Amino acid sequence: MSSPHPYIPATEADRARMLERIGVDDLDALFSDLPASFRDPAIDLPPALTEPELMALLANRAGQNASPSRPNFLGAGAYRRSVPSIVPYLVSRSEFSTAYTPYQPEISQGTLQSGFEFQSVVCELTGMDVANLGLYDVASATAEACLMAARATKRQAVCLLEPIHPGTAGVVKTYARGAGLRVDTAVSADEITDEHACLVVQQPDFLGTIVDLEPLADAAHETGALLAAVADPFALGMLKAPGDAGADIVTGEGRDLAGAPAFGGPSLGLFAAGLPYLRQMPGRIVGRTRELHPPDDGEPRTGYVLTLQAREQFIRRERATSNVSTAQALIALGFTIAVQALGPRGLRESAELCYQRAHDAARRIGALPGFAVPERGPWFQEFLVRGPMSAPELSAALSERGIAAGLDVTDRPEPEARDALLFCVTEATPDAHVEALIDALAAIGDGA
Amino acid sequence: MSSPHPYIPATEADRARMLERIGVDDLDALFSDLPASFRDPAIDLPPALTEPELMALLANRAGQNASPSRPNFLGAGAYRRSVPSIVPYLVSRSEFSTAYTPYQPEISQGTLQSGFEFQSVVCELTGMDVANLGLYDVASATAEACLMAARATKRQAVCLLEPIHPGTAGVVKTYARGAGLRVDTAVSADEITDEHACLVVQQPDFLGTIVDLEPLADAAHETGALLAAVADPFALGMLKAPGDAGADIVTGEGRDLAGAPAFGGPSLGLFAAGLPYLRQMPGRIVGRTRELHPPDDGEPRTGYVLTLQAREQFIRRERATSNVSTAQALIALGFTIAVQALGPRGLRESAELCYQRAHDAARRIGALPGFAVPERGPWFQEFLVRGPMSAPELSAALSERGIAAGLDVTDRPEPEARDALLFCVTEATPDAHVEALIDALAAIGDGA
Amino acid sequence: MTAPGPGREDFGARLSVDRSVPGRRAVDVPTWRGAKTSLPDASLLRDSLALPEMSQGELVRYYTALSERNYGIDSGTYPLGSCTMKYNPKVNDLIASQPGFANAHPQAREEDAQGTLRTLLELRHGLAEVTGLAHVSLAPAAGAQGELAGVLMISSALEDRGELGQRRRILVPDSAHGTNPATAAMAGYTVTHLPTAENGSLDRATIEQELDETVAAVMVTVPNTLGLWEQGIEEVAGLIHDAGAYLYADGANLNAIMGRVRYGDLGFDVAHLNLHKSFSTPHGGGGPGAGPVCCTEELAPYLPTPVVEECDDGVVRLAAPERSIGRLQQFHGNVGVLLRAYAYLRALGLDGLCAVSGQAVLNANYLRTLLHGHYDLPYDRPVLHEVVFSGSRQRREHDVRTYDIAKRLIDHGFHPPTVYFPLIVPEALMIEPTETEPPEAIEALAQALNAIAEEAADDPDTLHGAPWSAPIGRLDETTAARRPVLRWQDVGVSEAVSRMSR
Amino acid sequence: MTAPGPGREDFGARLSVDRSVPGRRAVDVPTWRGAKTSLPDASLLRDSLALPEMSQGELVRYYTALSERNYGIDSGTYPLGSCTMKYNPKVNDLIASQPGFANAHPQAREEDAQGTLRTLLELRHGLAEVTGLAHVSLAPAAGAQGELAGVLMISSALEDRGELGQRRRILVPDSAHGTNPATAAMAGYTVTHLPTAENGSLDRATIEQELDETVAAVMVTVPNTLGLWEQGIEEVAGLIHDAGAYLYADGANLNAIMGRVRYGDLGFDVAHLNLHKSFSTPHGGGGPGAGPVCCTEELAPYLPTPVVEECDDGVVRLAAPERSIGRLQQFHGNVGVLLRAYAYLRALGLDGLCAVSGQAVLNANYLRTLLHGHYDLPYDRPVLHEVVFSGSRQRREHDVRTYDIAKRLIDHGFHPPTVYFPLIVPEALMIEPTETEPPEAIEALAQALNAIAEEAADDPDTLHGAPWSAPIGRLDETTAARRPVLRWQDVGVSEAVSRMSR
Ligand SMILES: Cc1ncc(COP(=O)(O)O)c(C=O)c1O
Ligand SMILES: Cc1ncc(COP(=O)(O)O)c(C=O)c1O
Repeated sequence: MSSPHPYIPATEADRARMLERIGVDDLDALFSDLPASFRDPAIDLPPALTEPELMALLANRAGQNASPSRPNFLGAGAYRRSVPSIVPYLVSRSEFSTAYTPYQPEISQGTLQSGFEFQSVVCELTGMDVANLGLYDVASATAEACLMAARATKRQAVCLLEPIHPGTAGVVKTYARGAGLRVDTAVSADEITDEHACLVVQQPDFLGTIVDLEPLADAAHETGALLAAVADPFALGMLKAPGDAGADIVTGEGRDLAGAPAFGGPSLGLFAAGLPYLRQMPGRIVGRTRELHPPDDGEPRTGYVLTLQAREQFIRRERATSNVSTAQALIALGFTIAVQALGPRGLRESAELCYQRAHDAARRIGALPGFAVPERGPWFQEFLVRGPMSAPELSAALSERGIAAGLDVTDRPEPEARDALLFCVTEATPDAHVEALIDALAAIGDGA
Repeated sequence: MSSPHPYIPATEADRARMLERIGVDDLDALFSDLPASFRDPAIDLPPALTEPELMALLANRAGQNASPSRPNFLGAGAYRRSVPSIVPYLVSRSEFSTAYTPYQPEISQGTLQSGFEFQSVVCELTGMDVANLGLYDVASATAEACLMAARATKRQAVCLLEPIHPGTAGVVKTYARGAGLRVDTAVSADEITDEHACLVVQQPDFLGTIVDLEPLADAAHETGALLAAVADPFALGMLKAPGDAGADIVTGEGRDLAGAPAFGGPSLGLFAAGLPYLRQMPGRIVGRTRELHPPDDGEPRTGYVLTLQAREQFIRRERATSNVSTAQALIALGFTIAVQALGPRGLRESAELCYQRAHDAARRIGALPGFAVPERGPWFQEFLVRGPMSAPELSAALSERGIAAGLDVTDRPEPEARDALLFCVTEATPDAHVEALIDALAAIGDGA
Repeated sequence: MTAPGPGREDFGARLSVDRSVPGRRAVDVPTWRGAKTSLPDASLLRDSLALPEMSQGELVRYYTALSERNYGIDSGTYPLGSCTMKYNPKVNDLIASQPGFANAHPQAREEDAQGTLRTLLELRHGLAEVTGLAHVSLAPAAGAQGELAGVLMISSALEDRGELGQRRRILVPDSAHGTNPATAAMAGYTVTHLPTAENGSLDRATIEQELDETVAAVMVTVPNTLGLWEQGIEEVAGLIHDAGAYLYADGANLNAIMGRVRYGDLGFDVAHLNLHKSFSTPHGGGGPGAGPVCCTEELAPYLPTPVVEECDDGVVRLAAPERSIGRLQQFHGNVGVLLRAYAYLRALGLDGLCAVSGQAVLNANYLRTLLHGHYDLPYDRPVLHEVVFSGSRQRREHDVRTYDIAKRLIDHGFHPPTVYFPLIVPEALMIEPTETEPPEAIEALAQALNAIAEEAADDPDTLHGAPWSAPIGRLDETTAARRPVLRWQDVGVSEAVSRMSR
Repeated sequence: MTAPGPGREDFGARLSVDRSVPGRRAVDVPTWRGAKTSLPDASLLRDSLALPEMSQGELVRYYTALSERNYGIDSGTYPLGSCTMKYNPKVNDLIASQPGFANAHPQAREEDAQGTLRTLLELRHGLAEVTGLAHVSLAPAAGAQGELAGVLMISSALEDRGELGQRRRILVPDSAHGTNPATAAMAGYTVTHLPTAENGSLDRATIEQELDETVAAVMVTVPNTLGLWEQGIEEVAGLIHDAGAYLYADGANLNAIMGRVRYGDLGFDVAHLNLHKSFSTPHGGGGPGAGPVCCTEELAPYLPTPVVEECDDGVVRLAAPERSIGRLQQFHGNVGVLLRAYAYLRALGLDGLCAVSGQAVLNANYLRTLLHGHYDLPYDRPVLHEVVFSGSRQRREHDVRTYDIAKRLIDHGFHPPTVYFPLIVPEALMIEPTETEPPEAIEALAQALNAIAEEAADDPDTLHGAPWSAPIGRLDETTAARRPVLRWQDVGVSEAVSRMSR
């Protein structure tokens, strides 16, 4: 390219002037340290696209996914939410989106003060004392919770209570392996022993059931283990705060309140804990402070800084509480704005609306001949559906009718999950989609 | 509603406190001047929607339009352009979008300095001395051009050269009626007389042909009339600036470079003229100036203000040069950024790409058996297509195949337009759409 | 945020062209790889184009920095009287920018644009309900164009009555917005100014005196620009009709009375609305707006083209009324703005509209009460959506003009109110808080204005030089007009811009 | 723009909860009109939720004002070394936010997500080409997670070789980023620090000495955090492999060498990239990022799940490698970031990537030249993407710390560079201009830094108190850590928030 790329300002003339000032003949001279024999390898990349070509290509690609307006009853860790309209606008302001981690607080108060709001919101939702600025996603946050529990209790095993999201369990296992922890799974709190650093419980659980955390907390605490709750922050709009039920650590997934699922990410791992664990926590934390040098005639003003950094990798290196550096700050901002836009009443009303709509759909499906909705206790937004055919067949039949069925959970050990699909209906599932589902199921039932 | 609407902060308690401070018993007391017999009429409006309901309703509505990805060959005043990606982001920054007309320059330098950039860009593209901040759309701008020409020449008629966009001609007539001007139309410059204040010429003309403006300017000037060119600013990326060809006033439509057609609006009327007409111009104008009170140790800094306001309605009232107040400032901002993003080379290259793509498509269509592309001279992006059936039939046949044909122009007086559709292909028409059109026309030709 | 450099940066002196470097570019254009058509004759082509050349990042920074030198409704209270600067819901922007709406072509077959057209139809119905005027054209691009439409419709009606030649006058109150007389003049009429009475309403006696067979129409702003109800307007309507003239409502202040009283019921024949004010669509730094015109059955045949109508086949179409005054726009109006207005109407419903007008009026009166005594109040009555104070006392006693007061308010973090309008109030300070300001913001504004009133007495020079904390100091408007510099070239920068030659 | 009030507003003291008024709300929730299901037992439900209550406009203003208290890449030069803050093309955001991409459900059948999956597949191929490491998992959410993946993959390979029990050490240069040793520790290894030699590269002798059968891997950052090439790394690779250990590349600085040399060719076994740096995706104030891990054939079976693969039927699927270390994310990684990175790759192509690395290196050397002599330069050689100066002289001679220099740079309108890293350079000033800064910006930055060097001598107190012109003055970080205030409740505001009761 003779003229520079739109992303690169310097022109040929600029470059000549700069090289002269540096005192080298050409650009190559600056790369002379690179081993000659490995220089300029053959690299096979498609040619550069101009912006209109790029947009056309990727509009086309986006169109190769199933239409976003297609009825979709998948949940199982990613939920369609009514994200307040102000969220995308505010989050996209480039002062937020194109900033780095706020190392220079004086010109990063936007990120930092929002971060303090985030921590506060997370503490309030979870009922915990302290929260960090967020981790990658719920699964890695839960893995970090296990590592923290192990550090705090000096124990070498953790116990996961089923049903728990397999993705969460999977990440816990990955991280545990490095840390040399054993990962046990249990179907009842009785199985927890004094080898376990923590009992990990998902709320609502992987099959949608609302869990009574108090007895589990008691059981964990009796053995000297911590209770780590993996809670859906949206459901916490109506469910008891895990902290109030005795949890010592709470993790959760914040992505869905902040925006679209985007095939699963960017996500947002929430991480909150009781005060005793503050200095054991992974991740960044914002603290409130004041100006050092107010003018003679003024009071010091309030500001925010990253704090308690002695836990972190860039200071503590191999003795850090975690290796995490870049996390998911922008998603945390969206989460904060969404929660604050809904406010206390809106969050409660949304959660109840979600509950009502899901139960109404489940009731109607359960009433269809040939269909059953096996219950495992009170539940929130996800329910099991067993039809007149095998789960994969039912899923395929719906897919043929342009409907994405709930997740196939037949291979789960829970008896209710046998031959079942896990459907999800939220406050944001369009009414027309529910109607289409019921019509389709009725038709499938008739045909079977 | 007991709780306030999200757009209205004051709560019931706030209201009570405010009413008490004002010293009235209730809100009604503040409306007591309104005639009682007409108070609180029955008004039939659908009930309020919450934000998720509103978004669902209007997503549904948007889906009731033809799909935006459908091949579309309509032009005739609204053209699909490759709008640079940075435009929508920058324009949507609410410091720009939610500001008022910049009455207070000290806190409106963003709008004002951008406005100065806009005027400069318009002058450069059109080859004129001065430009205003924009009018409603090309048609009303052209109408204002006629009124200005009448004021400047003290003549009572204007002459429109065909083929001109019927929408433009229509608006000229509407405005002319109020001003008591006669509107003549002509097919040749010979028809202009010394009764005419101006000759109005569209460039390229309504049927897509590139016009040689110089002889027209000469003809107009010989009778003492002005030449008003209605030019497509995008085509001016390659075409001679009308000012360089002798035009005294140039108008144009800026919408398409700034964003999507949006069913025709918001639009952006460009308006530029020679220096002699500056104080006759309609609309707002930004001027550059300096600070009045620099600090003792500083130079006065440069700033921008609305200027030459003595022309305007809010000062001059019935003697103003126009009644225009609110215009299309935000679209002008988008236009400015788009033009500056393309820059001199990008604008030229885009115009030539548009030209090449349109000509290539026309050539391929003209080569299809049964089809002809009657030419009227050099042309830019629009061409006439005559097929093996009547124009409405051809249009309907394409529509059945999911293609929006060019505009039906059979009723035009120009012989080349007889039985023809006016197709448009631009730099932004997807290749796949052109292929689909050619396939469809070939199939239609085979069937005929 | 732009961290300011040490010293005073002269940001305004560095335009795009001053930042331009030949050869840079912000976007690339695809290369045409097909068969090449030769270009038209060189005499038809341009051989130079002097535009700035910047990389993409530089251009984004420049306009980001410019945006930060602007104050929008999201920046704080923006109490411009008459302008109705209220919060602009973001959801409306999201809605209007959906590809289905945004990409609709104005020449599309109506069947291909039913989503847009049905929405416009429902907006039309909604506006008819709110104004009590059953017939509506959404075509006008702003208030002033709505006025022109209304006045031209009256011309057409008079023409059909054979009275156009004789009725050449339009009566306009002296408190009217400048667009009213300017519109009347553009439509070919002579303007007669009507004085405002002591109570802030029209002076009935003058109207009666002026009303004769030479009068085509009376244009009245309701509520008026003093923020006051036009007392007895319903009776004046009768007088006007008796005299064979039409009554025009400038509905730019509809926000004060939405849901509570209607122009049609009061006897108005035609009205325009300012959707970019009453209906909260963003003003964009000077547009786009939308100024629908609403009228009675009698005037309906004259409405501007197009009018949105549902046909018997259930398809919504664009129609040209029988004796339409014609087009006002090449296409169908500022549709993107109309979609936003529709979204606003649906978000509120009737209860919401009443809540809007109620709170707008409550807020204006609250502000009136809080400022009372600190500034002169020429019309000392409860107001509707706005209140007009006068800085006369400050002018007289401390040589502080309203201009100074406005500039000083900037230092307090507020956008100033409208000043020197309406013209009938000397040193006018026209303040409209709107319903979207919380009481705390109104209190803070009042506190700032009252503090400034004190400062006017104690330290007038601080006001004379204000603002002190804005991105730029008070500007020399006189020289700007006297020696106009209106584009890059005038600054002598054109040579700095590279010229692209063929 | 926020016009500042007179006096110093304590904006930070007014959090959402301080702005909250009981009863206000920013969005409404639809009412459920269907049959009601009774709620679960009260013991399962919460009875209070103390969150702020604000109207929509107030909330928008609050976060708009907060954004204006931030500095992003669109605000100006952001020369944080190691962080690679370059212009983030807006087109990438537009692309990733298309509904077809944004609404794809992570549990969707693969057939329903081919648009996303094919794009990820092509990104995977592109990264393999650029790194010379043919196997890639896009799962890691950021650089540090990419590191963890890489080290765990090495563990698995060692396990399969039966050597995991014996190889318990990882060697990490003392110039490494903190995530490197932290990752090694998280993966259960002991960290041995390798000293940097005089020339800024690894000290070969120490490596040879440390390399034995207890070493699992050596983690090397290439180019390193001094902005220098690791001289002889290709030979070191041989030594490491001979010792039975693996060579890990921290590829966070890939931007210096993209298109010019490849980790795989040099002998690296595994590398992670920081797409949010090298590939220009926005950093978001601390994420999201994406840290793909790339490896040789030998390590491919251990890649984290999922890996994107094209199957024989032409469908692109998510696969679990044979002996995968398992999952790192509940789903498939930060897909939205990956889409942006893909768009960037396609916008540039190979020529573009070379232009990026070339200009990045030229810019860093230009800056090095312009600052030369004003600050100490411990490793005085041509650099690659960044240059590390030292403020030691200023510290010694004028008692001015690098901290002070950084803060003072804010007053000059720039974001400060990275400071006190790498740890081996005392008073480090680590500056990375990136290729998207125009030469003029680099000159202005150099001028500011050189002016500050003079100020350090003439007027050190101005530096000690800086910044003076930022939205807030220098903050008390010590007290923040000593007496942590980490949420509203700690400020004593919880009672100001209304509690919602059932
Ligand atoms: C009372 C009044 N009438 C008419 C107008 C003109 O409206 P527009 O600016 O939309 O043309 C305005 C606003 O400018 C106004 O306040
Ligand atoms: C050299 C180097 N390695 C690793 C990392 C860690 O990357 P991340 O912040 O994405 O986890 C960084 C950046 O923080 C870095 O600069």
